[in-house]
Amino acid sequence: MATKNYADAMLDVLTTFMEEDPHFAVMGNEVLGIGPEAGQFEPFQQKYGDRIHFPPCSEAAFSALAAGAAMCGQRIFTHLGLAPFSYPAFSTIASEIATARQGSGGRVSAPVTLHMSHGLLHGGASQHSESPMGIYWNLPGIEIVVPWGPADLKGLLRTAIKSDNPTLVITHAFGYGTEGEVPDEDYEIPFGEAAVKREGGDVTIVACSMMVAMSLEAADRLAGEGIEAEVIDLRTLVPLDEQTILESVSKTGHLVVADEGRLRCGVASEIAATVSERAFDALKAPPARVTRMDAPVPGNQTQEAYLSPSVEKIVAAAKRATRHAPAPA
Amino acid sequence: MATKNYADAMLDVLTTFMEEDPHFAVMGNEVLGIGPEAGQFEPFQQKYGDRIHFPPCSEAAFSALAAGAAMCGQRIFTHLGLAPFSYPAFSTIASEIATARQGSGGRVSAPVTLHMSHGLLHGGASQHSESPMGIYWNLPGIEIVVPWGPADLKGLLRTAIKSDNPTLVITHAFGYGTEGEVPDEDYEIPFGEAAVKREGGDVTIVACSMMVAMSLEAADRLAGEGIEAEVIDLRTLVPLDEQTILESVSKTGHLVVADEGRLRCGVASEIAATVSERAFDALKAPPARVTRMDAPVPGNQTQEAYLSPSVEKIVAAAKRATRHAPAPA
Amino acid sequence: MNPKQALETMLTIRRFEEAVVGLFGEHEFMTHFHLYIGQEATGVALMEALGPNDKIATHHRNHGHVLARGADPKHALAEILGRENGINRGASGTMHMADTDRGFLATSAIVGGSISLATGAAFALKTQGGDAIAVGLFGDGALEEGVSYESLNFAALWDLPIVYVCENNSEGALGSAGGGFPTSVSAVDDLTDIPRTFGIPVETVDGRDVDAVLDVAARAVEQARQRKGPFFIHVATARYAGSQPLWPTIATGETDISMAWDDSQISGEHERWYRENDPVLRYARQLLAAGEIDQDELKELDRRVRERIAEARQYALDSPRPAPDSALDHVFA
Amino acid sequence: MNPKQALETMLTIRRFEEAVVGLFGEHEFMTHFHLYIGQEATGVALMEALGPNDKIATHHRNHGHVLARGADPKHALAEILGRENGINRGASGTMHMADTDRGFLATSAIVGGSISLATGAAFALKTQGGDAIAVGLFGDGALEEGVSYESLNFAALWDLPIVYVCENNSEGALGSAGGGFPTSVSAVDDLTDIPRTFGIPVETVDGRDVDAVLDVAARAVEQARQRKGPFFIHVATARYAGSQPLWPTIATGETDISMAWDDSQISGEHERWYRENDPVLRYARQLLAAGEIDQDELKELDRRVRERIAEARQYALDSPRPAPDSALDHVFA
Ligand SMILES: Cc1ncc(C[n+]2csc(CCOP(=O)(O)OP(=O)(O)O)c2C)c(N)n1
Ligand SMILES: Cc1ncc(C[n+]2csc(CCOP(=O)(O)OP(=O)(O)O)c2C)c(N)n1
Ligand SMILES: [Mg+2]
Ligand SMILES: [Mg+2]
Repeated sequence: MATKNYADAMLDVLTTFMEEDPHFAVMGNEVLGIGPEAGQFEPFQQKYGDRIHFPPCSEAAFSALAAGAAMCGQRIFTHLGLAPFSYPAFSTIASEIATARQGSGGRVSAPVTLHMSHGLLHGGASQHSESPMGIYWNLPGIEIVVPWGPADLKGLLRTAIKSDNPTLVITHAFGYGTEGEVPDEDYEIPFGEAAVKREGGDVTIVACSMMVAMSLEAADRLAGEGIEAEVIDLRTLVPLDEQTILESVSKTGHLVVADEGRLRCGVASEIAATVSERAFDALKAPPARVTRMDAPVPGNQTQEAYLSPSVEKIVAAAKRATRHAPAPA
Repeated sequence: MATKNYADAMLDVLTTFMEEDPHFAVMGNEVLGIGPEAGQFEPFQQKYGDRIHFPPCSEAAFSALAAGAAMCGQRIFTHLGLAPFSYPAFSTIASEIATARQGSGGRVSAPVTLHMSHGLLHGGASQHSESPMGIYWNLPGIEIVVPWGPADLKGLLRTAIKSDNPTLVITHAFGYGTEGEVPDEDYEIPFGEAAVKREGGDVTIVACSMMVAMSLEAADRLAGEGIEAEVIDLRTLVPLDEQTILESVSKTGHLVVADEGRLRCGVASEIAATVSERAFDALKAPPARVTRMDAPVPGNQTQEAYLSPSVEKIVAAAKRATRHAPAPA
Repeated sequence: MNPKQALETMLTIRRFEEAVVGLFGEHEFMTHFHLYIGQEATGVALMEALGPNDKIATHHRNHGHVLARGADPKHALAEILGRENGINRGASGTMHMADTDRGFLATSAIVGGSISLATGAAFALKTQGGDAIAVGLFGDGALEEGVSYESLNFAALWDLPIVYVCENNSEGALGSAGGGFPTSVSAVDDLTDIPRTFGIPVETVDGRDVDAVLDVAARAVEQARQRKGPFFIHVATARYAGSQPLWPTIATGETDISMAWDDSQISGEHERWYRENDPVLRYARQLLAAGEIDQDELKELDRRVRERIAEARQYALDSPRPAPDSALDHVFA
Repeated sequence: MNPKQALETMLTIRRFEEAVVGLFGEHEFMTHFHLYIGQEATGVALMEALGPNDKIATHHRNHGHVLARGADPKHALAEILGRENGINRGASGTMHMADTDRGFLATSAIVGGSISLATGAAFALKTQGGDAIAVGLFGDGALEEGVSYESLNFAALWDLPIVYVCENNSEGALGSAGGGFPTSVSAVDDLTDIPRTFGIPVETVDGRDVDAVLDVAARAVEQARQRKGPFFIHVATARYAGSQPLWPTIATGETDISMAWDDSQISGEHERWYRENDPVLRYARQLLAAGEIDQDELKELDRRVRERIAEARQYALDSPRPAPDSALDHVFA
């Protein structure tokens, strides 16, 4: 075990594949973002430069290039940059990558790993601040990984690259520097297994990516007020671990979903709908969604903060839920 | 009043704008689809040919072209073709059109009208069969119109083109030929007003586009079994008429949402989540989602039928909902 | 290339497409579809130039490519009818036939899809070593999609072993403005200027001429095999009259092979087609003139092809449909 | 063009950018940003060539464009600091400044955004009659996005009244592979081949030379005004050292205007920049040599500009932030 950040964890995984697979390649620009961690890429580049490719600013084509290569059995870790830069590639992702296997009766597969960074960027404005999980989750055929913490990232990323399915790995743009204890050896975390990051009996808080950290902080505050929150980190949206969520809600009877994406048709809506459908009788209060508000994000920190989900908003939602007085039967 | 199909209704509206506004233009290929109604375009083209533009197969650029023109005050009805052909334009729609106004402090606006056809096409396969409402609803800044019936289409389309906001009009690819009584004069149907297409006290069925027709048929069958369904046609997703939905559910206590889009993060999930959040105490049973199953659609009618929402599935869901025995308190 | 065999494959494609239109007319399938009629020479010559390990990505007009590469017409027809024993278990239908056993990578009906995916295949084949190459087949319309320019840039930048084959069938097309099937709308007068801009060698060839296509294809493939970078073949064909409208027809009637030696009934609206543009009749005449084949052999060859397609048709119609719930079988591995 | 005024605007842009870097260093704003240093001659000359009704779409490197078009530095700085009385009420920040009063259509930070939106503006201006034209400002990197090729095709096909201005600042850039800010990665050796392929007239001009840029811009604008179709200006500039890394710096130090007449302190790593590439010093030297301005006037001009920027800086810092809930004010009309 050593203390590592996301960037270390990613490089651990990429290095192993470079060593394991002589054809493994990395494609993308600013793979480790544009923050202080960007510098960590250099030694890796020095060592494996011939299999690290810096594409032109052509997301539609280089995601298709990665997909076509994957169809020929080559594994390419492909970094699209910030989530909005994946939108020029949307047709490639939605119409080619997601549909290749099913559309060919299982004969074609495009097991590409696409990585992108999401999240609100302290004034970065709408064209740099997307959290597109809801949009991509509406496209079956792609596994979606939304990790939090370098240890989970390391295990999930390895599973993603090894997967025979196309995989979207969406990490937070501000996550690269996040540190944690990370095992030195290689390991895989299976998809479809949510992690209960904190146990509690009063309310279930479901989150992914950076909202996991906010939810844990909210849980601490709630504990101070005598409310024990159970915090579930989804880790992967596709496949979704419904069981862990439903079991927790049947225990707590209350659900709060925290997501950095937008409200309408977002992750929070999906979890709230699924729980309402599948654990209706267990719910003692309305499910609560704490998300980014439905507006394009202005390039302004004051306004951005107003639109953003926050620890305070999660705490307030959890309190409202646990205090809900059911209508007299 | 006269009996008209979608194509007639669209041409009524486009003709009025051609006459009202000397700069109004229509851009797109196969504006009336590739079915028998395509022929109805010809006289319109004859008359207004100089303002009807057939773009190259460049969706990203021609949607941006329409947006840039709209920013200069020109109204252009822009037909993107089938919904999957809007995906190459996704960056234009998500990062330029949806964000223009908010990102400029209200100084820029791109009131373009984008039209696309959605739906399952009897074996048309995934690359031609998208129902992308959920994906676009996650992009605030765009009004979304999902009409059913030529009379509604006529009134909503006029409102859309007149709107000072970007508007996405998503009609069913098989809808062009659908007939109904349509007033001859011009009229506008305000956005954000759902229509109760059938009244009933036992269960609320919320739907849009072609699922409205299926829901009405389902309601008839349910009536035969003594279940009175109220059918709500959303008409617009953005703005959403929450009030009409919530009022109906507080009356019926049961909700079924029927949507041709996919389950995860789709329209049905959003409606189910909203109702669970806002009308929790009124719900006597779990909300039920009847949607396209989460798989890319194979180019095969047998498999497609299996994946598709249907009258039978709506009926079954409504029965399950109304028969739900609440857990003993 | 065995000329008789090439002619037989071309005629097989032709009769196959005639059968497809018939089956559509009989409502055996309901989706939009696209005919390879008029372009048979390209598919046959190109596949002749390829090796067994080469990878191919093609597009919505793929029937001829799949057959020219050796797929059995009965599996292709079964696929179009959505049957269990079709090339893709009935899941791809007419627009997405991807015969992976024959090196088909993927078949995309999204304009710009095949050119971009093929570029990725070339990237993998270069990385993996060996001498296999990638082929991207697409229409002139694909050069309107931005992703195609992006893809050419990659191929040129990274010296990818790929042969781009642009089948330009715009000559005589109506296009959307004309109420017909969409066709190229480009300000670039000579489409070969596009690959040239990226420094990719390019040649235009007459798509009605089997030998001409084979000649350029062989050189293009060789260059890619030798890892000397990409090559772009611009194939010019006259558009088949039956592919002018939004929905295909057999506008020129079922092909009458006797037109190859008997001039007498060639007349009317489509006279030019029969005389100059029909690649099958052209090649048949050429082989007759060269004494490579005689009338009786030609009739016999035609009979054999008709019989094969008739059997394929019956096979397809008799084939079972997939189980409905197999719709979920291949969403994930 | 009034040379002194042009020089003053160029220097205003320079001092503005120096102030921006300072404010970032003081954590007055936290987002990624982009400097126009080294490209001042282009913005100033281009805006000189435009009329009041012309429409402009620009991109992430927009500060100089907005200032050259006449925006008040204090409103621009207030915008970058996210203040209520900024050009866009503090909502656009550094990357999206859209001064609609001065004809700015939209400012997109998505590579390929401005070129495609500007093409639409040209479409509208043509339809609406009159003689206003559209201008699309973008970097060399935009020619890697497919949408740019698609847009050029539209402009050529429909003879749109637009001037494309590609500011190529790749010379001396590190690029992503070099660990620096991304730069052009294209197989097209001469980027002017791209518009040429679509039949769009194009010229390359030295972006350090105000007069040269003005000359070509005036002709390009005139052609578009006369409705003779689009024009493409390829502006070549040396990349400013401070724009090589991922985050901008004032690598060459705060501009010392005395370098325009006093050689003695010009030396070291950036000697070439001071002598040849800095458009501001170049133009100052040119005006001095031509006797258009003398040292004292130049010092006075510099003092005036410093003072104006200092005031703008204070104005921005003193300006109120928008109300948090104004975040929802402009989602819809
Ligand atoms: C992205 C996208 N836009 C539009 C379409 C609709 N479409 C289907 S075929 C076609 C024309 C293609 O022309 P070309 O590429 O020359 O192929 P051809 O049919 O002429 O062989 C178009 C526009 C599509 N399939 N994909
Ligand atoms: C679609 C998209 N992909 C990637 C990026 C990230 N990005 C920001 S600036 C830039 C380089 C742009 O270079 P250029 O267009 O030449 O402008 P310059 O900064 O050199 O003036 C890139 C790739 C982006 N903004 N948009
Ligand atoms: Mg074509
Ligand atoms: Mg540049």
